[in-house]
Amino acid sequence: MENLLQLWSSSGLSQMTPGAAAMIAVGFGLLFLAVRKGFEPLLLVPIGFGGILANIPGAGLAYSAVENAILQGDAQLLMQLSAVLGLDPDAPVKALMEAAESAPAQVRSAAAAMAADAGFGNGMLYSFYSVAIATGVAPLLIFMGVGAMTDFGPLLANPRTLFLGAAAQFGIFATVLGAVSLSAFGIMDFSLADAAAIGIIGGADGPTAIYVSSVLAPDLLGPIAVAAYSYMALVPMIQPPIMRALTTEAERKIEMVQLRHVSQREKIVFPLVLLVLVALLLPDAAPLLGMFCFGNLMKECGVVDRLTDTAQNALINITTIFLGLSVGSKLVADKFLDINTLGILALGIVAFGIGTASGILMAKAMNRMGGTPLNPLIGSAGVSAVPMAARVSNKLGLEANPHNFLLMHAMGPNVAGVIGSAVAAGVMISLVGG
Amino acid sequence: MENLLQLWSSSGLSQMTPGAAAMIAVGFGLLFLAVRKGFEPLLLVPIGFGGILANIPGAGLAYSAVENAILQGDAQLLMQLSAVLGLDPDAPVKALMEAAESAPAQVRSAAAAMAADAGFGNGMLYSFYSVAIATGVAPLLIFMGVGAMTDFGPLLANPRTLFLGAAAQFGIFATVLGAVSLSAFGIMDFSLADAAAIGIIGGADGPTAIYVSSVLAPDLLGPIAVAAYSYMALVPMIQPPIMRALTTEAERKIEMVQLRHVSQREKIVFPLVLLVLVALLLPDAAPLLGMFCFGNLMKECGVVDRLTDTAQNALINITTIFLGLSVGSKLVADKFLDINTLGILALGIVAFGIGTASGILMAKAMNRMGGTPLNPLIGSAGVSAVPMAARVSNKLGLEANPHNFLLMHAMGPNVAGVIGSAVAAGVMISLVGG
Amino acid sequence: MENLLQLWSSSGLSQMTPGAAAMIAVGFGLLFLAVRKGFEPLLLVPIGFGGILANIPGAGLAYSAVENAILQGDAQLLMQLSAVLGLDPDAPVKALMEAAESAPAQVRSAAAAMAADAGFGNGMLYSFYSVAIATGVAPLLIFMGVGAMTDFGPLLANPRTLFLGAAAQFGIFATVLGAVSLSAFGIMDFSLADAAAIGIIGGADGPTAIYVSSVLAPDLLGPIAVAAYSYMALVPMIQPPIMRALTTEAERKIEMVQLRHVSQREKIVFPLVLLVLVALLLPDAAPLLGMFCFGNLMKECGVVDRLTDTAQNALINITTIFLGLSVGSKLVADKFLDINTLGILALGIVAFGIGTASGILMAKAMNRMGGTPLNPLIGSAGVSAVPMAARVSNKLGLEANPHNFLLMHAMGPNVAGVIGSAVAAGVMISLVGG
Amino acid sequence: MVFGMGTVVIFLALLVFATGVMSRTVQRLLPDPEPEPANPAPTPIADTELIAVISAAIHQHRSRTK
Amino acid sequence: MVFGMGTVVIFLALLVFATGVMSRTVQRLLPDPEPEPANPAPTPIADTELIAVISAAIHQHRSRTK
Amino acid sequence: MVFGMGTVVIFLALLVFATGVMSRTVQRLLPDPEPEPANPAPTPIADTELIAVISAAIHQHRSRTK
Ligand code: NA
Ligand code: NA
Ligand code: NA
Repeated sequence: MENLLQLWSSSGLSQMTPGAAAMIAVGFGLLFLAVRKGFEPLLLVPIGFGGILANIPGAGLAYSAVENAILQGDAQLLMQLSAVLGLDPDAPVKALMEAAESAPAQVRSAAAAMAADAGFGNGMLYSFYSVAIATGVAPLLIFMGVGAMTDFGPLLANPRTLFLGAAAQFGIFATVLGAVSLSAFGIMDFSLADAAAIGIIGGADGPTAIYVSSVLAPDLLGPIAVAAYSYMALVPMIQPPIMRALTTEAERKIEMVQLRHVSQREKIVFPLVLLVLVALLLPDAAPLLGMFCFGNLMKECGVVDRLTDTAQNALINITTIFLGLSVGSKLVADKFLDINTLGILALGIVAFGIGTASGILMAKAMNRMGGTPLNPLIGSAGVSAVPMAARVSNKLGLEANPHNFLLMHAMGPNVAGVIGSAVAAGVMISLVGG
Repeated sequence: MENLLQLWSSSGLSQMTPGAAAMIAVGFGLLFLAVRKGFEPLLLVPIGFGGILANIPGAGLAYSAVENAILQGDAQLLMQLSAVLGLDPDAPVKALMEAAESAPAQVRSAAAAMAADAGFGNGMLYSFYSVAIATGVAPLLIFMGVGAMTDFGPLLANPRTLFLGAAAQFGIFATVLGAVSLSAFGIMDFSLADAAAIGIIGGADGPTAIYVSSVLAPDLLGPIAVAAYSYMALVPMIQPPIMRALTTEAERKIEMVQLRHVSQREKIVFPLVLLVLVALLLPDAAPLLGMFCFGNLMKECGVVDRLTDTAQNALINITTIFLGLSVGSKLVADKFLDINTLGILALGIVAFGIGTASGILMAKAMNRMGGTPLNPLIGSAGVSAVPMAARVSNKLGLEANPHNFLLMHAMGPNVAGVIGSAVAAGVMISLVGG
Repeated sequence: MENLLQLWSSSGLSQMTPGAAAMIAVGFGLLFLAVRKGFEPLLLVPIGFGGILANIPGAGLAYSAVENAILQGDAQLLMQLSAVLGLDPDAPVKALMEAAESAPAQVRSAAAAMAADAGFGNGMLYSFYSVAIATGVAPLLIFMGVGAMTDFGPLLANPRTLFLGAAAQFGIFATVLGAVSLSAFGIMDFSLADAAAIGIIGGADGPTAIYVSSVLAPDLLGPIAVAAYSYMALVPMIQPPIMRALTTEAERKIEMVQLRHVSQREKIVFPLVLLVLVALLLPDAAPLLGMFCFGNLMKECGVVDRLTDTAQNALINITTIFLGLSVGSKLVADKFLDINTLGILALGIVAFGIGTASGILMAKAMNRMGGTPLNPLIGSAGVSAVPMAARVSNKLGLEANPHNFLLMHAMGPNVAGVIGSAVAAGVMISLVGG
Repeated sequence: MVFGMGTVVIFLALLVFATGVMSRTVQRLLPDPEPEPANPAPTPIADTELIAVISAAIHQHRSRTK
Repeated sequence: MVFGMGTVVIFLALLVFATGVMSRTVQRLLPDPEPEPANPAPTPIADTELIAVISAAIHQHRSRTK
Repeated sequence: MVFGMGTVVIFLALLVFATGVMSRTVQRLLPDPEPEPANPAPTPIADTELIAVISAAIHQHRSRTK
């Protein structure tokens, strides 16, 4: 009988909370979007599944050993933990949980030792998060793999398109201002670091958003990652109305001259040029752009094909699995179900919109300043979201003019957008985190 | 001359003990079984080789830095370590070794710091074990990979076969009772946690056995893993006599109706249904079954094929290498050469036998209760040991009736057995470890 | 304005030092050699790139959290760190940096906690180094992969060639004597452990050199790894003059009898024989040679092909990427730009030369002692540098006698050289590190 | 242990039930779309294609065996 | 944030400039070597080679599908 | 260092000896089973098989290059 009670009290049903149930529903929603609608499935399947796992009541998969001890330990252990964490013996669980995260490092390690002695361990997803995201390594390896899959040819053939990739980052900075204003007016409660991390959603680049958020605002990582990947998947819906509104039929019909041939040696030297500029000007962007350039150099140099192949396949796939599950660990109810999450989702889509518009307007401005005319439709590709945004540009171009193949032309600003948002990430970390 | 003495005293020959020699022989025995007899070579080659490495005298590959310091340090260091570990200055090595494992976490970390300062490091296999098994991550990744290779079609076509997978787990629980009785009569010395870990051998599922044993009885992990994989390899020898004894010729001739077609969408939804049940009822099974369902969902959903491919190949292979070597680290003489190991081997084969019998008897009982008749030979496949047990069912079916192809029918209980033993594992952890 | 200043003061340009600039140039030099000249690109591309990243001023990628706190923290933090590390409040940065590396383990962990609380983290390359090299795991996994790619057939067909692989290790020991002498005369400043690590360069085996150096002389790992891989790439230039000088035209014309067929079972048993010898005689070589034999056994036994495939591809490639970047982390200016580096480079090439000569002279000596005559050109392959050195032997053989195919004959001493230098590594660790 | 075995059986009984409900629901509400006519029967291949295929195979073979 | 956006634009402007200089330099000083005449047109393959290729393909196919 | 070099030579000498003993033992006691007649000479392939092989090669090629 006692056994039955023990099993029941340890079952999920008896410990289920409305929040956990809601987050499990969110997890299923993400899986539905990924599987049925094809929304960035490579990331949203692991994130959604991780989100469900994280909210299984009583399993504690997303919690550290100390958090699990606080949630499931007996009264005596809680009193001891309160003492170690410097709280009153009758401190509420919420205060203990906060202290477990924010106490000085030596206090946290004493609490961890106490939890271990009491038989509690880190949850599986918490361990994944610690290794993959808290160290920053997973987003960096994804960036290396993306670098190893990126062809800078179109960008090198027409380097002016870098300006489009720059302009589209305006969405990032406008959103930071927006988030700071919302806090100033007391509508939301974001610190400057939070605002910077939220803004990066506008960069339309998942690993960059996760990297910045892991440095500046780990608590918001869940909603930020979900927003970034969801909106990247929604690019074919978000961008076209903005693109049509800001361009004339005549502009959309502009045919672009064929891109010049880019030699292999230019492609080899380009990542090194970019690396030198980063080294000289923006060391805080060095991890992201360094790994990106490393991946690209491996691909282009042609003498380490077996490493390139691994970076493009086994390594990036393994990293993606762990990254996704780790992001899922941040979808626990008490961190995700917050008014701030709605603010993040709202700000994120605004950031996308502003970025799209800025890219197009920049293209139009460059046309006024002369030079070979650009079709402004490729400006929207500057947000990144490779290669979706470039495909959207191509599609709208074909609608206006059936002979107008913009895909390769849009790939220039598209990869420029990746560089642009990584640069913006470095600026944010330098200004806010330093 | 001094150099020569130093080399000789650090050589393996001068430090060889009968126990180490015996365990090296055991390692060669496992390699022989794996390579010549084809016994589960994917696991037994790394386990056997790891076992040999673990017992190389003087290399200390299976020991932590503190254990290496205790075994090889000078008198002064031993006195200091005794003081840190709270023992008498002249405590015997055996007591120090035990304290190094069982002392409170902060004491252990102080001892580790002392060993590091004296120049000792963790042995290679000990490091592998810490990362791969002590965290639980390797068995979980194997489960994800197995999930990504499992086809639930036959199970979905005939869900009643889940009962066969349930019945076959009776071997687990009977074995636990047996182990507890042996201890009660003073024949062996197993705690309840030990007994639970030993019982899981009857689940005929290597990663589940390793996972449970890493949680409940790390000291017994070596013999438990060896027993689990050896008996899985012996399924074609262990099961047939039991199957023939418990069935009549007429029963073995029963032809089963062809399985209905199972739609892709059922296959996609099934792992989610299983996940929800686990979440609601048995959170302690969530890591194992969660990763299993995750792997299976990745496979069936069809939109993340590159992740599925990695989970089925590079990732599971890498994990298998480290898992096997890590298990080998538990084959050190002083942990393995123990009367308890014989008890574990004996109990393990009993568990297999009871599980096989229970599956068959359950099939016969279900036939009595009506419904489409089952060939009781598929009941034995409920122990899991995928796909060996299903092949054994098929073989005996063909012997009795050359038109009787049971393979696909036996795959249902076979994969049900995987679920069943993971559920049993969750129950054990919940009842014993909680 | 303040923002601008902050950005400028955090930029690389404002923090660039001549040393960092020089090391970035060295990194580009390594990339040039790897990409244009084909010098061991699989390692030198990651090493060169890692070297550039390590020297980006202000990024701190190669430093631990404590080192980053020392370099970038404010005055108050520095005073607190000085106190924790047991130094005067006004200790110079250089003293703090040294203390951060050499203080007792508990002091270092207190300093790490303080740096973490102040918001500093480990640099990316430092983290890679800690996981990949400081634990020894990366060189060991490379050795496993190399084992899984090595065919011992030519060696088994003519085991006498093992003596050539032994003789070529004379370069290692001669170099150690050289390094010790240079220090005795005050020209350089190498400890015995340093000298042993430098000598291993003469083994012409990258992972062995890295492994030994990570154990005996982590500070010199950068130049040692660079020297080892550079000279391995230079084998076609370094060896031929020595080979021509030490052999007569008649000797170079010696045709060798065709190798006998080696059975599969001999190939399976050989790694086990080697393992037993290592276990009995030289436990300190057990990690390196154990993993090597494990990889080779997996390959030859034929029953774990999926593990072999992973060891030969995904796993060794992933490891190579991290190993290379980690070695790059040791190319920071203050560790690399030292007179000792020049000494290491000079001693390294001497070691190569002596090893080459010893192998050839041993072959000539063996011819005098009778038996089937050996072409002395295969003696130089004993240094390892697989398969480059064997190809060089073949090329010089063909020059002297167009019917003289030495490639397979030279593969025997070539793989013997791998075993030989791993044995030498074990001897060094045993004598110097024990 | 009786409780343990009971839990396993009850859990799997619930799974049998839930799977049955799921299968019926999916079959009714979400039938698989018409299966595409798999791989059409290989049509006779023109000579040029044959050459291309063979050269691809050679290339593949060489790149494998090098 | 104005500074932030400004930094991004300036950085990318410098990159445009550096890329331009790089491309011109590389094109002048390090032109790609004459591209090798890629894969020469597949010449008619002798019968023995055809058999070899096909048996390789079969072997490959079998080892894949086993 | 003399001891060091000596150890290397002695170790490898023992390995030469052990390898010799091993090879002789294995050749006597455990000769490889009759080698299977490796790849039998490629017999003329029937047309249907040829088509199958080629379509497999095409399929493989396509799945690679997509
Ligand atoms: Na972007
Ligand atoms: Na089972
Ligand atoms: Na060597």
